[in-house]
Amino acid sequence: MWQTISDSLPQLIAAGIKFTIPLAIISFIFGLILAVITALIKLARPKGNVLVKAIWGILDAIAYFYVWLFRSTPLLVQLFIIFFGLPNIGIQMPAFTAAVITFSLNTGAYASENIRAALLSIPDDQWEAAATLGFNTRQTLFKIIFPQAIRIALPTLSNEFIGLVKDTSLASSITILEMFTVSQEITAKNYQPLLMYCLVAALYAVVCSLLSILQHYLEKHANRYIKRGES
Amino acid sequence: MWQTISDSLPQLIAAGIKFTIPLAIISFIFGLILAVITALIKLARPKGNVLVKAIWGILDAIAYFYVWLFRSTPLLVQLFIIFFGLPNIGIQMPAFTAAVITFSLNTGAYASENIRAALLSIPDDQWEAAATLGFNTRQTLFKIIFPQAIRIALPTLSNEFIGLVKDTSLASSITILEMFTVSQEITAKNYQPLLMYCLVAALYAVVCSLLSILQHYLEKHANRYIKRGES
Amino acid sequence: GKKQSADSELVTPKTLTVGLEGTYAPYAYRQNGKLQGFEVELGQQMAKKMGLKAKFIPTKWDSLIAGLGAKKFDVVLNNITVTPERKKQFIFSTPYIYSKSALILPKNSKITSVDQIKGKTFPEGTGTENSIQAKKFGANVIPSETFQNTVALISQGRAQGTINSREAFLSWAKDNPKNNLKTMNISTDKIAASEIAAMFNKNSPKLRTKANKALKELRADGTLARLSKKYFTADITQK
Amino acid sequence: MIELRNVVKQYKEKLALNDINVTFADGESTVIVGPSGSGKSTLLRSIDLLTRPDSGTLTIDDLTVDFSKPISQKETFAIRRKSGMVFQNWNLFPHLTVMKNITEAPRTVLKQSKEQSEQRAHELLKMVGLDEYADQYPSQLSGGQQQRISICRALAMQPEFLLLDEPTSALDPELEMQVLRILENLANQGQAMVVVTHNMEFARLVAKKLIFVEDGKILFTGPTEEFFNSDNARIQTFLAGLSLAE
Amino acid sequence: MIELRNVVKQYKEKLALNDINVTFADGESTVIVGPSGSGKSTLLRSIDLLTRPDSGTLTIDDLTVDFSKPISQKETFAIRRKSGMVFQNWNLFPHLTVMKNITEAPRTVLKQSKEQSEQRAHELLKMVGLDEYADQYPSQLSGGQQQRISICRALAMQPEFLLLDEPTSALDPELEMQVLRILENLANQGQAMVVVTHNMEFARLVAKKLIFVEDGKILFTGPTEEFFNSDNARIQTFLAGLSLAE
Ligand SMILES: Nc1ncnc2c1ncn2[C@@H]1O[C@H](COP(=O)(O)OP(=O)(O)OP(=O)(O)O)[C@@H](O)[C@H]1O
Ligand SMILES: Nc1ncnc2c1ncn2[C@@H]1O[C@H](COP(=O)(O)OP(=O)(O)OP(=O)(O)O)[C@@H](O)[C@H]1O
Ligand SMILES: [Mg+2]
Ligand SMILES: [Mg+2]
Repeated sequence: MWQTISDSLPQLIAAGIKFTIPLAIISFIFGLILAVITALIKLARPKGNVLVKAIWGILDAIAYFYVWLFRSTPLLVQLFIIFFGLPNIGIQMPAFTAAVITFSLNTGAYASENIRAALLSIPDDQWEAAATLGFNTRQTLFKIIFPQAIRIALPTLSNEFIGLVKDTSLASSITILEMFTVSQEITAKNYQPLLMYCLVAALYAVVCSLLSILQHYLEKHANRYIKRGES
Repeated sequence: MWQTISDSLPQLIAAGIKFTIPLAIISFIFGLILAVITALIKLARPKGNVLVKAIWGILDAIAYFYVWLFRSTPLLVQLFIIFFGLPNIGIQMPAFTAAVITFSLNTGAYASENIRAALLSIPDDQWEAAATLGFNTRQTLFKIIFPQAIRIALPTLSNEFIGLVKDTSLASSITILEMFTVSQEITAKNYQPLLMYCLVAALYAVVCSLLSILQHYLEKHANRYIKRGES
Repeated sequence: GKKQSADSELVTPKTLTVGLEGTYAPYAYRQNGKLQGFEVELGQQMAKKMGLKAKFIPTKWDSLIAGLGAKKFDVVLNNITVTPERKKQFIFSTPYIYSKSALILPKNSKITSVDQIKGKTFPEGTGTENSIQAKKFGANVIPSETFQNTVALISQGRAQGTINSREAFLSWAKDNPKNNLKTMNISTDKIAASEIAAMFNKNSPKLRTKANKALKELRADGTLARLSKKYFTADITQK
Repeated sequence: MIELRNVVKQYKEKLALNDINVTFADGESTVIVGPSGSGKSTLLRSIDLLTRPDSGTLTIDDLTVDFSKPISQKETFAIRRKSGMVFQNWNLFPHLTVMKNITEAPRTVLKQSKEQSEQRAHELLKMVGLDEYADQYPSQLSGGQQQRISICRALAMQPEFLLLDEPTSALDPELEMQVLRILENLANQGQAMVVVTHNMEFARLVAKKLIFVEDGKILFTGPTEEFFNSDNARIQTFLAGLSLAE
Repeated sequence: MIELRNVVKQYKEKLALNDINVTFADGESTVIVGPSGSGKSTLLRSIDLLTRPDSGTLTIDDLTVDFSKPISQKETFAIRRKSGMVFQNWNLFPHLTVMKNITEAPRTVLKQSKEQSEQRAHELLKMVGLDEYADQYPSQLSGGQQQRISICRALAMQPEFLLLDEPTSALDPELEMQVLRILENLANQGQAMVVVTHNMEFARLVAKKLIFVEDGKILFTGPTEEFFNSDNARIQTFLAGLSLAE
């Protein structure tokens, strides 16, 4: 058993470093950007003439459809359609690109709801206080609202990220040699699937636990201005 | 194309009704019960002598380990270990049972965090108000705290449930003929993977959307005692 | 005496529980709501000869291996090639297919021999014999879960070919006449014909013996050849 | 009669109650005043065992508990039966209607029948002028109305002592007056009350007895009149701090 | 000078401002009083464009906006430069230190240098007696301290008019007094203020001018003295409602 573990561990870790981790990180960054844009589209109610309102209405509908679509279908199916399906209509891309796009879109859809909730949880008072001091919308968002919303969204976003790390195992279905696929390849030779699964589970657990610890420190930092409850 | 759809739709729906839906519902109910117990263990700080505290400390450690374990490993791996791994130590069960157990444990771990957060969000004031009126802990929990916590937890629990419905697609790996597997079997002969995947995606989207609508009404009911924001 | 002890090795009494993927035509697939294919019918006939009823459990490749180890199935019929490595873990029946590997390539491919696949992207099922061979000849192997994914990748020009079973390709080509792929035999001195056999748990030797007897009868009475012609249009059950 | 003897409560860094000795007579209303953080809430909450002091004893009628020893569940419930607490932020149960807020405890704890508890609730609601709101949820009422409901909720348990911790400090002056008038009526009807308040007018007009707390110690206890006419320097500074006039 | 002419604000079911006409003079402090829900906040917030009335005009010095027409961003910012708002719950920015709370707007909006804005902030903090708290976060301070910081924050923008909406009603009487004393000083130094308050003592002692609002209408506007001595029946009822004595 130790032989098997010491033989396969380096390969698994290599796959993790080469695919699983970069896939998760890149997708998360794009997903976050997408999520913030989507959340803002959903929340903003711009004043203006009919045309502005019509354009906004369309953007709004797109945002709702996008979030609905990606939240109500399995990720596996999304991966498959984007990688194997889109070429049928002439859009073809390498597996890694397809994976990044799918995971980004999926994360973006989920995270946009978290970010929306976080933005909504900042009381209107803060907007009013900024307005009376003369801040414009952009200044208010970047100086007052986002810094507070990050604190609120941090726990759920961290969970999204940890979930994303685990979900990368699905990329195996679109020809990506991530950790999980590698373990299957090894299994095909040594016929010890259970041991390999446990090994993979342990690796994921290590990564996820490290991320949880990181999350803990980030939250501690984000909460620095909140008064601790008296013991 | 319509031929393919009308041929395969009944089979897919049958698989959904026979496996996907019951698996999701049963697992969710058990998961919820588990989640409430886990959340209470994590939250309660019983007063008493050293023995009571020691026992509670152990329960507490188990609860933390359980939640950590099931949140930091991929669901696929959990399914596999419970179905194929446990027989190695003499615990054998049918695939459906194994699926229910895995999904319940997984849901329980995630939902316990939601329920814990919901319970924590009920202000201590409510506990104090109940205490001064002479309620004991059990009465306070059931008459005062749970009814309010449900309202808070409802959105996240609904999302857990919708997620669970989609995750049942993973049960294919432990020999359960759920919707997704059936679609793959059909694809093996009709060679129209994209169409089949879209069909499955559409079915999931329908189920998830129906659940979202249900969620909307439940939330409306749960919020009946909250004042609407003035327009 | 002997009959009873073979039955005692069964997962479910009076039933031959067969594990397979069910996603590989013409070996096993679903059509008109029913599981069909060469290996499905073979399983039924084998069970009949053994005085049992066949029950099929479709699952993923990984799970087939784990499931046989964990006694979830009696036998796996999944186009499995007998290899020395597998023999260390499992026991096999006498072969029921002698499969010659073929190259499946785009029609305009310039590859003419398996020696030229070095550095080319080849999708292959994870852990399959095909995958091992492709690697041996220096192809850049990427994992592909099903035959239809493999074909899609080559058709879309994202892979340059695959080593696979000629029969599977012909079956696919029959259903997809407007394809842009071709097949090319690989001579057996490059890749020996693989022996496809039923795979059993090491603790089921009596069951294996009984299955061998059933296979022998099916071969003798012409059933094997008939099934092969039905599904593969040729008899590939002979050496 | 409530009696606290040698009560001490130490928070991590703060001695909140420093050897408190005090008696509250039956049927009498007492007001507790003092600067912010002086220990008023801690004192009041100790009577209902919401805060657990470190040592000293609490006697209500024939019941005595020693804070330095474990207190059983039974004792806790017996003590709490004697008093009812009204909180600064009223703490109504948001998920229950006004009626249910009032009847839930009598039914659950005292095992009263639905009819009996609702009849009593209607009487109480009439007394505070809110009978028509019985089927509303708390969130549909103003702060002053909610505080009046919370007084009904406490009274429905027929406590000997009503304990109120700054019952009007979250209210507008107008709403404050509505609540204070109800408390004035209750006091006149002989309901024993202990009220922590910052409203000196209320203290002067309603309470027979006044307790002045500072830094966890009782600096004055006696008739209200005496307090306002005291020539104690500390008391005079305290009263001056509540007025803008120099 | 601020001038509101024929200002009307209709909420769905409530006419919050019903043809308001009023002028606030430079350097003078005015107090707005009235029952709950009478429209005091709506009136005050209209001056800062936090609430947008349906019609009427607002003139501050040489700037005039007509509420029935679209108001450009530029106009909005120009109007807001003239006044600064202090809220009932102070609304400090919780994620910024006291110093940053005060300097953020001067630096972002007025493009002041770090040194310049911090120097001014220290002056203001000294004025309210909180200079030593510059590096703390708001949550580490008491309500009264936070409200004093929020006054500094508004003053750092050097507004002609300081608008305050019940600045002390979320505070204990002692803390209330600390804040009111600072406002009294500011008034004496000639800072123009418009204060919505329920504290009649403050109104009486500090404000030159008093406005009494009821049901969205101005029922009284004039010297503060005159209001307290008025024999108008409605005003007398209002004053009586704020006192427990019958
Ligand atoms: N749970 C607690 N943990 C630590 N210290 C506490 C706790 N509760 C109260 N204190 C401290 O004990 C002292 C007395 O608090 P208490 O609430 O009794 O004062 P108070 O007189 O009611 O003040 P206020 O007028 O502000 O309500 C204060 O210094 C307070 O900070
Ligand atoms: N956003 C809103 N939507 C609907 N109605 C509102 C809104 N804001 C205020 N109102 C209504 O307008 C009226 C005036 O409100 P306003 O807040 O100006 O009163 P106020 O005099 O400040 O009262 P208070 O003393 O309680 O602060 C009230 O009846 C109130 O219910
Ligand atoms: Mg207190
Ligand atoms: Mg107001």
